[in-house]
Amino acid sequence: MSFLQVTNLSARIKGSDHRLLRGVSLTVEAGEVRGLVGESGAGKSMIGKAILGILPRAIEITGGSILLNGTELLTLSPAERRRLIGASTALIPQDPLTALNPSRRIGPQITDRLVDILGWSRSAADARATELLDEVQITDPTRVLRAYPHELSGGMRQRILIASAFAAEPKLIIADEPTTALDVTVQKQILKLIATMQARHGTALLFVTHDLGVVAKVCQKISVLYGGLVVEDTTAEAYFTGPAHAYSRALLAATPKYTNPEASLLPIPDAVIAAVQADVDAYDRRVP
Amino acid sequence: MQLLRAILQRLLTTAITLIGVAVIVFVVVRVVPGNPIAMMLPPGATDEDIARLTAQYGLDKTIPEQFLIWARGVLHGDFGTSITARQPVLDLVLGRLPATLELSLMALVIAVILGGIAALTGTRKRDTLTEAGIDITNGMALSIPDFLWGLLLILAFGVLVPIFHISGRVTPSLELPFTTDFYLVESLVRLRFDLWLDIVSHMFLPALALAIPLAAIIGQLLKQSLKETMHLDYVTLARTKGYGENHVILREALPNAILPTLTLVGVQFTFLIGGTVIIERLFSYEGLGNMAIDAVINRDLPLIQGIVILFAVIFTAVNLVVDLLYAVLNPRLRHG
Amino acid sequence: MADARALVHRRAGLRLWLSAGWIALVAAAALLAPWIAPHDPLAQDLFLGRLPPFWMEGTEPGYWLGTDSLGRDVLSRILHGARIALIVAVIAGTLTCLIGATLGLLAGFLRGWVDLVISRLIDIWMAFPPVLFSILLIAVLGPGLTSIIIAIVVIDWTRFARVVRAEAMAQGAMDYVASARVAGRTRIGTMLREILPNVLPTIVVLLTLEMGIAVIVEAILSFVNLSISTDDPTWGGMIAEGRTSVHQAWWVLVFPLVTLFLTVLAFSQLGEGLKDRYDPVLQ
Amino acid sequence: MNLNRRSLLQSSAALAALSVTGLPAHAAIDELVIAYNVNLPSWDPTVGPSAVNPTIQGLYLSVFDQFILQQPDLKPAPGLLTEWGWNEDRTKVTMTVRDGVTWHDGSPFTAEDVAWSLTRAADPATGNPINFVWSTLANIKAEGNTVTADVKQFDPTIFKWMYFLTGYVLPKAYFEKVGPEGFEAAPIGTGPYMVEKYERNAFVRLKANANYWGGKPDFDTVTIKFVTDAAARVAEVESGNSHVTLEMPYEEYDRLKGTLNGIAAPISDIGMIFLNDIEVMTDPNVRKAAVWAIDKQTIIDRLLSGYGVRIDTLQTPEYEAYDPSITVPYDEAAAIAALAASGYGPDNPVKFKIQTTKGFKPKDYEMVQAIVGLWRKIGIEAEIEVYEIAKHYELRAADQLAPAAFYNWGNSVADPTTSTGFAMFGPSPHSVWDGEDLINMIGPLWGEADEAKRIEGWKAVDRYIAENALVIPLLQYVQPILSATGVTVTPHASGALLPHLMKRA
Repeated sequence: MSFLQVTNLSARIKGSDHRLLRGVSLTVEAGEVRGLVGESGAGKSMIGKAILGILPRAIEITGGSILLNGTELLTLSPAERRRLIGASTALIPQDPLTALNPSRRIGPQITDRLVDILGWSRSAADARATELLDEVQITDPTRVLRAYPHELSGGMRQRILIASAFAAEPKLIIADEPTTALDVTVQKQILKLIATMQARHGTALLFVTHDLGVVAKVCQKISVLYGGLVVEDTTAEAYFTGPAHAYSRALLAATPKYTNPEASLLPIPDAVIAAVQADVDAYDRRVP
Repeated sequence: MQLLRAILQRLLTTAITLIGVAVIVFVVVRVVPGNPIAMMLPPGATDEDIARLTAQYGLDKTIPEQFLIWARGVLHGDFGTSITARQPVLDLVLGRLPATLELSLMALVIAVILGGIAALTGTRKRDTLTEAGIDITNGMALSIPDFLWGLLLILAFGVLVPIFHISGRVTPSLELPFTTDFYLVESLVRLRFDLWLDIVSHMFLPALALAIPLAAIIGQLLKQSLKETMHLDYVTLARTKGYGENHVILREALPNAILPTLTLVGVQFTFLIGGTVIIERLFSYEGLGNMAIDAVINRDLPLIQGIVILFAVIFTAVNLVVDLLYAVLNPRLRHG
Repeated sequence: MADARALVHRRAGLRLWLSAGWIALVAAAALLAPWIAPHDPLAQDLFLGRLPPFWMEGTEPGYWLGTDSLGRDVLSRILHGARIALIVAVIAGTLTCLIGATLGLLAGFLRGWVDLVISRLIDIWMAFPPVLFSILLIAVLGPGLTSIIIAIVVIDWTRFARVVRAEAMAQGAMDYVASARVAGRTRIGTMLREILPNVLPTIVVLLTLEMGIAVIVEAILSFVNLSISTDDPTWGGMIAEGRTSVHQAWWVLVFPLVTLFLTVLAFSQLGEGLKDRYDPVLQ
Repeated sequence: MNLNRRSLLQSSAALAALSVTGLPAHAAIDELVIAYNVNLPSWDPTVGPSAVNPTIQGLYLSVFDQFILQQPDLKPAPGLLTEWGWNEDRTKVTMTVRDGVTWHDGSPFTAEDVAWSLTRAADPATGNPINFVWSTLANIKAEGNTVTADVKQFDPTIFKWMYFLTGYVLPKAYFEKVGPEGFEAAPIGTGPYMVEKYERNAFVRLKANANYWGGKPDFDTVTIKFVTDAAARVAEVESGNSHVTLEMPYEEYDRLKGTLNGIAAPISDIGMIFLNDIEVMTDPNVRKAAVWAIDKQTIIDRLLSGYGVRIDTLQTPEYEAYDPSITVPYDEAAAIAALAASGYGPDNPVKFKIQTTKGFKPKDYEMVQAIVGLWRKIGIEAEIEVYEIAKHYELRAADQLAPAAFYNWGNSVADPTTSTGFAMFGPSPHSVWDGEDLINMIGPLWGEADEAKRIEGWKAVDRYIAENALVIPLLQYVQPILSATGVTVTPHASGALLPHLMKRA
């Protein structure tokens, strides 16, 4: 039984028939990293938000199920669901510049979950925080813990957010495009950091990104998304040697390779777009 | 060093403001028709009586001359003598100041509480009927001027359901062991809760009348700022940590939503203090405002001047406090 | 995500239509008052004093909302009062807006000593207790419609100046302004063509709010017995007069009070509605 | 059991924390609370603007005694002076001083105090506004219990001023010891009440003067709260916060006089319209039409709920020179005819401005609106201009009042000089009408020694004024007083509300 099991998850904008997720199914095994790729607007981060229960108010889930370690999240009461998510999952947000509360010091923003939700003692939580900051290679953790977010660089803040995510040893972490907002030089380090920590802590990781280069390096499994529809669910090697779906191939071709940067980028041909759009329409006809 | 320069610069601007106010009110008050001398003319007075009295009050000199005399006096702490009360203006005005300050601060506390509750509930129940209800009440509170609220409160709690006092500041028959004029504060300091209760029951209705418009403004501004903050990432992150909606609003959103509303509330608070002129008159509350109306009716020029300048000092002080609060509360500036 | 904002627009729409509707009603009353008013607002008949509204007994036909202590028809006075209320609201509001916004724009955009002088002027004006200052001003100018308008303008222009100055400063710092300057535009040209359009929505919102405030100030001044001197009926004046006999003839106070309240509410909600619809932040 | 609504609601009030001690609800009121309508600016009754303000004389009369006592019907009676009078040829005055009287601080009251008070009032430097009267006396001396003075310039009303504005006796020793500021902070007099505590703009607490020469007043402690707003005053008595209040709208008086005690007695204060001999007012037809067109009784009945006495001259029935035979008819037809004689009418109305205060006297503005309404029917277009009382005094002193100006005129000594005299005598800064004929009629009366001849003279002046419509007297005001059932109030015709005239019911 995989740690996270999403089956047939559908969602739309309240009071309209504009569908955002079309029967999405995917699994993440304990200790495994699954990449969730697709162009922006494909609905990939929507899935992460649905799992964590932080969908915007105007969007409603119309069907499907989300099993976290065997518990069905969608039928839990909001309070129970909140506690479960808080205790056993974590989010690595996209933009470190806005994901930290500007009027609170860094320390409490790491330890608050441990003390308030998990009932740790203050001293244990503080010790844990310092330990984590070392792990994310932050020098002088005591100063950083007392500092305010605006005093730190984007890279530093993302390291802190990663530390905060791993603080409670969650079983599942959802990384929502964690490197997109960072400049290129820092992206590689952060990517490496996430990978090493994931391996060391054995946390299941759902990695949402539109950058296939990232996926290649970190993920074992990949789901490709278009218009809220999972068009391909395969392993990393299978994907990079010869993906089954035309859209996945086009996507791969459109991504610059580190190996030969001069290769010209091939835009996704219209025919492929039409084909994948046909799959979406087929789904809509099939499912009322 | 930079902080010192800022303070000096601030003092300079405040000085200019106060001088400006003094000059303007000095001229306006002298240009106003109905000079005090005519007020004092007895039935049989003759022209030299008029001349003698005018000279006695120094009103025969030109306005610039009078201003210089007055300004020189101010430098020695003498703001002139009140014509009607025949006492130094400074003592009269400082004697009444604590009453107005206490009333204004009590009104501010009520406004912050009411406005805060309205904003937090409005945010918690946003996009529902409750929020629409709160918007309408805020709109209503703003559309009725504070003196009409005063009238309604007198009718409601003074006559129909007489549970609050409707005039004065304290029950005259009580023995007040106070040394300062800050009754409310001193009654607490002396742990005299019986007196404190009596004073509060006198001040509650006028303070409420003053507070309602400000509460509506706080309610609207804070709700607006809170709702904008609720969309930010760190609030969403807090939800993933397992915190409930109320905790998220109070711990994550509120501290950051207060800042933008602070400056506007500061300005509105000065309007509230200005409003005491009518509310104190309505409730016969012996503060600066009440005395101001008598001063204008009787054309007590030195007293009017003293009162307006003291109001100006209060306003500049309030703006100063608001700016300091803004710097202290805003982490970015704190280490600036 | 577009629909979430649609929800906001629909509710704002309702608020917009209701307030605009009421203001249109008041404007119509103001324009057509002489023709639709059942009686001459000034006509007195001491023997018809304090007639109750039509649904209560002891009233006379034709006096729908009853009469005041001088036997004047309350409904006609409210209709004619609408005229003065709108005059005060529109003229005082616009004048305050023009003066305040211009000074604010100049200060915010030109900066330098212009900003210094105007900011000091704003500080000085903000330091006056508004009600006390207007009482003094009315005493100098003598009661009357023009002095009320002058008093409102003299006191409230700082509200516009402060907001527009801040907005102009913020806009001024934006790149599009720098590019316009690079394109050889004169400073004033830049200000008018670049800054003004962006500051306009805030000005419009403030203008509607200011109109509401102007009506309230007139009510406050009539409470202090300083409002219009002549017989012309104003809502504030009617409220002040009705206050003394509230137990005997509550309608003399209540009807103008409700009209005043609805009109001011309409102006403030119109301002909010416009802000929701045009305010860039919520867009 | 005088269990008023207040205490009933207090016990059941949900907000126990904010419940109000308020007023003890048991029957006897041992501490009287009065809601007064004006603030008391200063305690010295002989100097400054408050000395000539009639509305606060009531406060002074509770603490200080006047030279001569004025009874509630305005008639004089022995006060600190038991006898007073001129000598044969009116060149000297002698006054005998009451003995056995003490000041509030226990020191004895002597003739020296009377002499000192008169000398101080006569000295221009003191700033006594009625100096022009007191300065007619010179070298004032006290011997034993009599005080004598030379009459520099005969003034028939000198003794009347001794129970009118600034006619108060102050403590010589105490005043010189503590000086004006000291006196202001802790005033003492010989009056029925002593000042225990004074809080500016708020209240004054009075303690009964046990050895007052006129007998100890009924209530031991009296608190006078300054409540300037009429609606608030009504709410005070209605809610039981205060026991007595005055000057509330007549409609409220009618409403509450059932449940509370109500007294509405005429006082020495009249409402009138000054006529300035400028513009159209020089035409007698216009003046007469204006006077005849005013239905004074209907205005009183409809606007003031009938509380007011119609008057046709500046004298009221209580005044000495009152002549009931001088009447002015309400005759709309005659008014129209008079206007027609000067070529005016509803289609060609005569136009002039009328000034009035608003809210200074009860329904002042509404009365002028009603009069303007009546005038509009016969062809007078009067434009109303509201001004403040301060501006009225200034315009009147500079003789720049509009052709018509509403004003009230207090005169609690009931003497014709202080009503028709100062109001109509051209040279006086208080009059507006400058007709030579009137000046010549009034001139000799100032110094007229023969009292009967003087009164007849003033009656002739009043008749002349009425016939030529030189002023428009309207009404004598009636002062409404409301008091709790436990208190009976004896009103004073001067309009002063005096705690020592209040008895337990």
